[in-house]
Amino acid sequence: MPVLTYLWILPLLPLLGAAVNGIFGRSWNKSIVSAVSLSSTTLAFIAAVELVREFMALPADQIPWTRTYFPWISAGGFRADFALQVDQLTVVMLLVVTGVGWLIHIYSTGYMHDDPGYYRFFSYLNLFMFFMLLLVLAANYLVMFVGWEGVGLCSYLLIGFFFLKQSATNAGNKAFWVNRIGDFGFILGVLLIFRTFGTLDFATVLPKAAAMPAEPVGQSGVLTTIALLLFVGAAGKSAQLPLYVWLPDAMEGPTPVSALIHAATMVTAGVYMVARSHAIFLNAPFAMQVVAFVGCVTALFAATIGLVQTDIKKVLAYSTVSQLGYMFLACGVGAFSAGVFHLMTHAFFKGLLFLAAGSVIHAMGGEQDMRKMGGLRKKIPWTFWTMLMATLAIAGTPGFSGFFSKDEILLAAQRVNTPLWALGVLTAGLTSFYMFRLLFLTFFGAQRFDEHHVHVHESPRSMLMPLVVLAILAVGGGWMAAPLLWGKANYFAEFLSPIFVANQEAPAAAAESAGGAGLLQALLGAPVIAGLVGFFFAWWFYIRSPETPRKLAASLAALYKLLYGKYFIDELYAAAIVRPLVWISDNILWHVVDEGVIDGTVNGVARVSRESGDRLRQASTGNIRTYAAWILMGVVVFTSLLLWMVG
Amino acid sequence: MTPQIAVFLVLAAMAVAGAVNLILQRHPIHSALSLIVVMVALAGLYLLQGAEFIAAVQIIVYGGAIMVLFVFVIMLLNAGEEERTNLSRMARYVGVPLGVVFLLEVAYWIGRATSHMAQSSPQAVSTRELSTLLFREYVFPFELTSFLILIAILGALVLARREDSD
Amino acid sequence: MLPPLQDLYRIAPEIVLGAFGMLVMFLAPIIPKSRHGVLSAISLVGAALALAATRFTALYPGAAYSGLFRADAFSLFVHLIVIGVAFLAILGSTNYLKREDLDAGEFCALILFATAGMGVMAGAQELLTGFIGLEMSSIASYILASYRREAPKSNEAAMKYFLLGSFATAFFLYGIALVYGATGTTHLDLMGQAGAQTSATLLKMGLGLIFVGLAFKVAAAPFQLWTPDVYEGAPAPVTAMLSTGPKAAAFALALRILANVDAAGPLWFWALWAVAVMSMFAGNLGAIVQTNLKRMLAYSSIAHAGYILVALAAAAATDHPEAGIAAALFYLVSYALVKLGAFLIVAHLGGVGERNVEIEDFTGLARRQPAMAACLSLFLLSLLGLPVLAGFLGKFYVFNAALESNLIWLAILLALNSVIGAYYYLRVMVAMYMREPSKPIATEPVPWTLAVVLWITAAGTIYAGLFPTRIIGFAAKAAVNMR
Amino acid sequence: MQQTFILTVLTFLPVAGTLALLLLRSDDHLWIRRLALITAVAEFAISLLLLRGFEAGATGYQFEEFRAWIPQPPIHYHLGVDGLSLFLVLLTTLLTPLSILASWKSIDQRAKGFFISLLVLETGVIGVFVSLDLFLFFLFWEVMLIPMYFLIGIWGHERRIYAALKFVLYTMFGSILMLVAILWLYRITATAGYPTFDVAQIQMMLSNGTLTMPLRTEMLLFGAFFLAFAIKVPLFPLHTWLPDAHTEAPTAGSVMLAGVLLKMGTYGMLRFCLPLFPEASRRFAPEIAVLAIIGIIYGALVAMVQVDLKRLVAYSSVSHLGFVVLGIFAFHAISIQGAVYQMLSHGISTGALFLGVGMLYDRRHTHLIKEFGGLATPMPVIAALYLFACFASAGLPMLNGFVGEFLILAGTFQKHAAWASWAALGVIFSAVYLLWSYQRVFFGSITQDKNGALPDADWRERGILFLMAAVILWMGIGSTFITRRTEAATQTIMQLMQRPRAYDAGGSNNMDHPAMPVNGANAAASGGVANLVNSK
Amino acid sequence: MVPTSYYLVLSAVLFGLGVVAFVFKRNIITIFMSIELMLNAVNLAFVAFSRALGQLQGQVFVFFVIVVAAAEAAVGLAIIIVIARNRGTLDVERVDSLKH
Repeated sequence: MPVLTYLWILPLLPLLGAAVNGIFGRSWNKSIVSAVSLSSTTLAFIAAVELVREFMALPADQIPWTRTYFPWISAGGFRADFALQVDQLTVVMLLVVTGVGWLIHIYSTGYMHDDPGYYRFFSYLNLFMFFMLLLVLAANYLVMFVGWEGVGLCSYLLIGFFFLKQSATNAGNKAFWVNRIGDFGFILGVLLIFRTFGTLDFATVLPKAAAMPAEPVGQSGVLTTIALLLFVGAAGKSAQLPLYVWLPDAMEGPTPVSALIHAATMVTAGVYMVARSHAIFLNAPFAMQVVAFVGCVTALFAATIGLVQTDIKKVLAYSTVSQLGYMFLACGVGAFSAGVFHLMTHAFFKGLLFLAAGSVIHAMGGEQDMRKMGGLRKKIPWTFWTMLMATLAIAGTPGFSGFFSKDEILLAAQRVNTPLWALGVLTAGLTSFYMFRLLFLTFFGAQRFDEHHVHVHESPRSMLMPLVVLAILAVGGGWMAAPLLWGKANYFAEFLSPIFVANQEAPAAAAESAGGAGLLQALLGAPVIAGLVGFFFAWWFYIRSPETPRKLAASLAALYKLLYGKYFIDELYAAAIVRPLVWISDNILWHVVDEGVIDGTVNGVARVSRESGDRLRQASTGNIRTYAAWILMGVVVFTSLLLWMVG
Repeated sequence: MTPQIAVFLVLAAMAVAGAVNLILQRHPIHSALSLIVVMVALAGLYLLQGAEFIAAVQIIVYGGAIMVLFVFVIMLLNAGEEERTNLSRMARYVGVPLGVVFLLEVAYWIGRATSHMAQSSPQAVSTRELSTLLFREYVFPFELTSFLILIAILGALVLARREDSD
Repeated sequence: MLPPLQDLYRIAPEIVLGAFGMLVMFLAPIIPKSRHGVLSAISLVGAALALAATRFTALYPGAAYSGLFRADAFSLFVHLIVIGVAFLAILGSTNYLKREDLDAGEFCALILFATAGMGVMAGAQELLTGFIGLEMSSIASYILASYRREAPKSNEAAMKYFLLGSFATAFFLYGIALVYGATGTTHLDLMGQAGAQTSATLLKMGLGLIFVGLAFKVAAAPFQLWTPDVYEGAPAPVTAMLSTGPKAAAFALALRILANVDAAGPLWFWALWAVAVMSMFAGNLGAIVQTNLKRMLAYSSIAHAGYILVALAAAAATDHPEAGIAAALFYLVSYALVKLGAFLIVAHLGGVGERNVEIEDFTGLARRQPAMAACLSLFLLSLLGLPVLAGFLGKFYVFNAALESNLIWLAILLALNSVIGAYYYLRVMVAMYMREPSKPIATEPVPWTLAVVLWITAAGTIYAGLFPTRIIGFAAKAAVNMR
Repeated sequence: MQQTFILTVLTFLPVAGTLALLLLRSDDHLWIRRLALITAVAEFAISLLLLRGFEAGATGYQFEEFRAWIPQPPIHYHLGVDGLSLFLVLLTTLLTPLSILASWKSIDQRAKGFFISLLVLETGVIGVFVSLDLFLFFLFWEVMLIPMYFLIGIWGHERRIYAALKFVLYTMFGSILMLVAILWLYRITATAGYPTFDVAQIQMMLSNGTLTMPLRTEMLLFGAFFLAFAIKVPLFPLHTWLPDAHTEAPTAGSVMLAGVLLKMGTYGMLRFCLPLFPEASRRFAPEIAVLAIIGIIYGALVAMVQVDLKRLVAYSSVSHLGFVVLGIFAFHAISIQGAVYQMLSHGISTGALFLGVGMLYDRRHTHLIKEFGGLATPMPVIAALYLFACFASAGLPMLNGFVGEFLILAGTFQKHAAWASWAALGVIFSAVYLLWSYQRVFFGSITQDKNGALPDADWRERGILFLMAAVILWMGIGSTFITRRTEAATQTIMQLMQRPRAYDAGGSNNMDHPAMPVNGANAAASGGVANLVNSK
Repeated sequence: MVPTSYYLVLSAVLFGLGVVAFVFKRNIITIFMSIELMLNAVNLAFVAFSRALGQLQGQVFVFFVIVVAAAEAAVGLAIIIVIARNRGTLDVERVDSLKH
């Protein structure tokens, strides 16, 4: 079992690639750089596949398979080892990360071909792979946090990849900062875990947490606190309300980055973390409610913004936020495996969407505004067809991967909380609308660009191959969870069942309500219908009568403006938090408190000393009679004191 | 009132008047003369207490030598009337009142503290006894005073010498 | 009837100093002015012999001249300070005198006489003897202060010093008279025993006035106002001597009284406390605003008088004054070394007529004369109380004494004052090291005599700072054997 | 115990180097630099021997040297290291050669004085860390001020004189009160019959109850010690000397100042405040923690809005050192370990930042952020490594800053969750100010022509930065190498903190077993002087 | 018999007048004379105490004081002459170039 035994190989491969490219890549030509980078990811993917093979053969009592390498931090009773572990959840994530990562690496060789920072890009990308693998392989919260922060770092680096652009570096900073706010919660959660359980190892913490009594809603217990704190971290990383603001801006990065990091893998780390900590969450029902609520509201909220955006990547970004909301909704209602499943399918279709969008942008020579596209269907057929597959998948078309995962989530939501379900369905309709809007605006209708200036061309094969592979996955990837519909085993859920063993209420509930199969069908139908409605409106608005949207926008000007302005959340944050903070720091803390009060006191003491010194020296008038008077004063005072006071 | 007290009072009045006059006179030569009056009065008081030798020294050294020196210097420097400058407010408004306070305070306390002191009768002290004491017990300071005089001479030499003397 | 021979041994240093003073005085008119170096050399020999003669006092400790004078470890210690100061002052001023075209003969003679007077003060066991010693040193000092007689500032300094000094002396003397009236004696040891016939009021007032006289001499506030004027106006080598020797002697006399007269401790304690605090603040705050280095150092010596007075207060506050006395003695040594060196450097760098004594004139000294700058920095840092230098240990012992007597507030005030002091000492270093000179100043080569003095003082400062054992041990011994 | 001299050698080797430097002609800059570097490197090599000989896990001091120095009051030349000081010494010996290298070209005026000051500074700092006698400690503590004063005042920038004076006076204000406290403590030991300045001995006497003091006294003494250390750290609101000193100091000065001098304050707290005055420490801990937390957040916020890059890093030090103080006064083994670690890692990462800023200064002679912009294009290597240092400073896991911060937070959280939560806010802000300034300096297009042609790091600079990066990474991953060695010292501090309250009467029955042979142990409190005379 | 306290009070008064004169007068010579007045007052006190205590020492002290006064006078007048020469004034308030 070479890979399981030498588990460190898996993260090390991309790290090596990153290091080699980072140090030497500047002077190498691009083919060597891409060879290094690709070979490291390819090997990582192969290793991951081999790992899965080996893992399948492991006896159940050896799962999770843990490898401890060296004590990383150890002081005064605290100990965190550098340890990796593999279990079913890890395996799923590993495949997603290495697989999608690998494809996107291939895609990037084409996409980034003309960029002068080629080596840098691949170095960062490989580094990202390393941290992402560390994140999913971690055997304790601290190593997980390493990956967690590491991917944040890479996200920062890659968003700001075009560092000559002010907006790109702004976006990078914003991403890192907002993530840090999340990390604040995460770190506190980890600290509380340590305080509660005395360790950070999953293998100890999670069973202990599971063994603790569930904390009733309305009574804040330690698990609830932990869960909420962890969720703050997750919300930061996975762009949930109110910390989602960085993700749309993150589209400043190169498109493969958006695909890999800001759609397929990194942003799902929050979901992964919540799923990983499910034992804690399950015993904290209030936290579960919060997660579900936040997820659901985020899903709807982001979808409404996505309705009116004109930047092709922005639409996808808000869509990502929305879909992540679904995943949290799943976790919040206890359907962790459904959440993870949606995570996986989302990685396929959203990755594909971004890559395809990248292909479109590539074809349009960098143009991202959909209003300046149109009619591209014929010119870039491969892109169109793959993108269509992805759109169908995300819209929840029956048979496509998104259908299975989304419906499973909504099903679970319905069991717990009907309003959430309703909102989910509504979101599904909105999703369908904006995705088809995107497709129609881009590929259908009249060409709204000047062909003399823009030479539209299909992307090179290195970019198309990943599109095709992902399209296949987007279409077929859902079937492994499909059979639940027909009463058979859900392979995916079953595979993960050892992990979420504490979470068997959901299937149990399913069994209970098996009688109401008709109701079930009806419920499952709802999202499909919503999707159709969305499709219809999109068709109506953008194919049938393209004038309608403008009229509608005019008649609902306020709402349109609100949505187009993304609810002005960024502006709100800027006005309510950022600018006051900077203003206070600058004008109050620095200039008033620091320079005025504290330094003023210090300099004031100096000035008082100087001035009293000046006074004192005025006593020294040079006139001897004055001096005599002073002496006399001393004499009188001392003799009087001696005579009257002392003795 | 015994005659001694009467003499004392006369001499004391003389001394005080001289001292006050010293202050009030504006020409230094007048002040010097007032001071001589004080000294003479004091010499009388010494006699009254039987300190004949001291009285003699007082007249000879103080009145005769030191004050002559003063007068000589005043004449030499042609010192005129004191100017009425009052540059030191400190001295005028603090110093002088404090001086008066000091005077009263010391006089009061000393008067109070010594009122019980024994009144030994005035017995003439023989100069012999005095010189025995001076040259036996106090020979060391006595020798030191010779150095003091030497220093004074040296000082006068150094300071008053004209620049073109060498 | 001659006094026993031992008595002569006990005043051997004074005899040597007086004899050489007279010798130089008589030789001065004979030897042509161009060869006045010889006179300095003879005076140096005299000072050196006087230092050697202190050995006699060590060999024959005890009271001399019917108890008027006392040779003991304490007087030996102070003798070593004042004679050492004289030696270094004479050596360090030879070039100055030549430069300023002043007679070396009288100068040296006066220093030797003054030193003899200080020696008498150090050993005085009787108030009047102390008074005569005080007058010897004072009158010589008045003359020395006016030694650049054509310089108006020098005369003015002398006049102020003379008039105020005499004024204070009169108080001192009146105090002696009252103490005499109160106790019937002027012998310190007898005074300590005198009990019955003591008139409390007279004694209090007398000791109070004596205190005033001594406080004036050591330049303690509020009797300090003369100090900056005199130190500024007097020729710099004289200032070097004035700020060290007479001060040490006056402190010695104060310590004698404190150690011997039981009544003095409790009576003086509050006065010492208040005067110490006032001196520290007056000196340090006043020094901050000075632009003239000489004047600044004068203010600093007021502050240092305050520090030593803290030690005195510590001695006065307890029945075991040894720690305080030892601290004061150690401090005097460290202070004398440093102040002497600093003023002599000023004397040299001031140039002809002492025109360049503003702090401004020291800008860029580190470039022009790095060794001088380093030396002056060393002295300033010692005054500041930086460890490894004598000044630090001086302060350390003073702190220790103050705390031993539970004078915590005084210690804290002293601490605060050290910080204020640091400011102006460092300002001089700023000028020397960190600023560019504002006007061109000619560099004079350092004469070897001054170099020797600076080497001695600098080395002494470091030695006393690193290995204080012998000095503090000696000081402790002196403190113990005082009565 | 085997008598070694390694600590003496380590302490005074730089001074020996300066003596050699004095012999060189002052315009022979090349050899002055070389000699200084050789001295510093040799020093570092010797300090590695120290590391090799150090016995991890052993309690007490190692490499002890003990000699009588001044008999009255009894002062000893007592040196020794434990885990606490070991790495601080190493940090010093590491940063000094780097500072010398960093000054290789930028100091072309009065180079001799500069390197002499730097080496004397090293002696002072090492002396502080290895002294086990309070007097000796204070001596080094004060001595180190002067070279730093010169470094800032002579080779600094525009307002250097103001900054230098402010630095010295601020520090002196605190330390002189500490001197009073040291002496007071000595009086207490003398009253107890065992007059001594020896830290180890006082600790022992306190722990076995030989020495007792009233709570009021303890609190006053604590206050005096703490004030001195808090100024040095610097703790809010005593920090305002720091931005000025840092901004005006030359690169080497800033590196040494931030790298090691600030640690003297926190070291003092650990070495003296906690073990000597545990009860007072406990009583004041909440107030101190609040100040530390204010410092963390306040420092970060003020750093955020700075327009001067060096000032920004300076304020970040206020923030980071706030963490250390918080960790110390949380009184938890983990947080104290974290504090020790954070001291070291702050030295490295902030040192690296200052080195980077210094390189920018060498090229443009300004620290103002607005003068830069887009520097990543002409100088990618410096940009990359500076970013690395930024992330280290921001506490990214697997880099050094994280370990310390996390341990501090973890330990503090065990006892005071609220403190830790507030402090953790600093994690957010540190990312804000560091990355924002980085963006303005290095990212974007070049806005000023002068910046376009700036050369990238040369080999010397690369060496410095890569070395720092390597240390950063190593400390981020191999933290147990250090924590294993600091563990015992931390435990000792915790134990000393636990001692029975000395003023609970009845604790002083251990008089038969004085802690250690004391010179003149039977000297009575006030008869000390007399005793000395008799012994002569 | 004249009580000792009379002499002493007189001495105190004279001393005090000397003090007042020192502060009040402006001519350097007169100021110096006020010092002589103070010394005389001290002498009176010494003699009075000497008589009261039945000792001779007090008178010896007076002798010394007179010698000291003489020495002071010599030096003081020399200084005054130098001042007058260099400044042309004896007003003490005009001799104030050293200040602050």
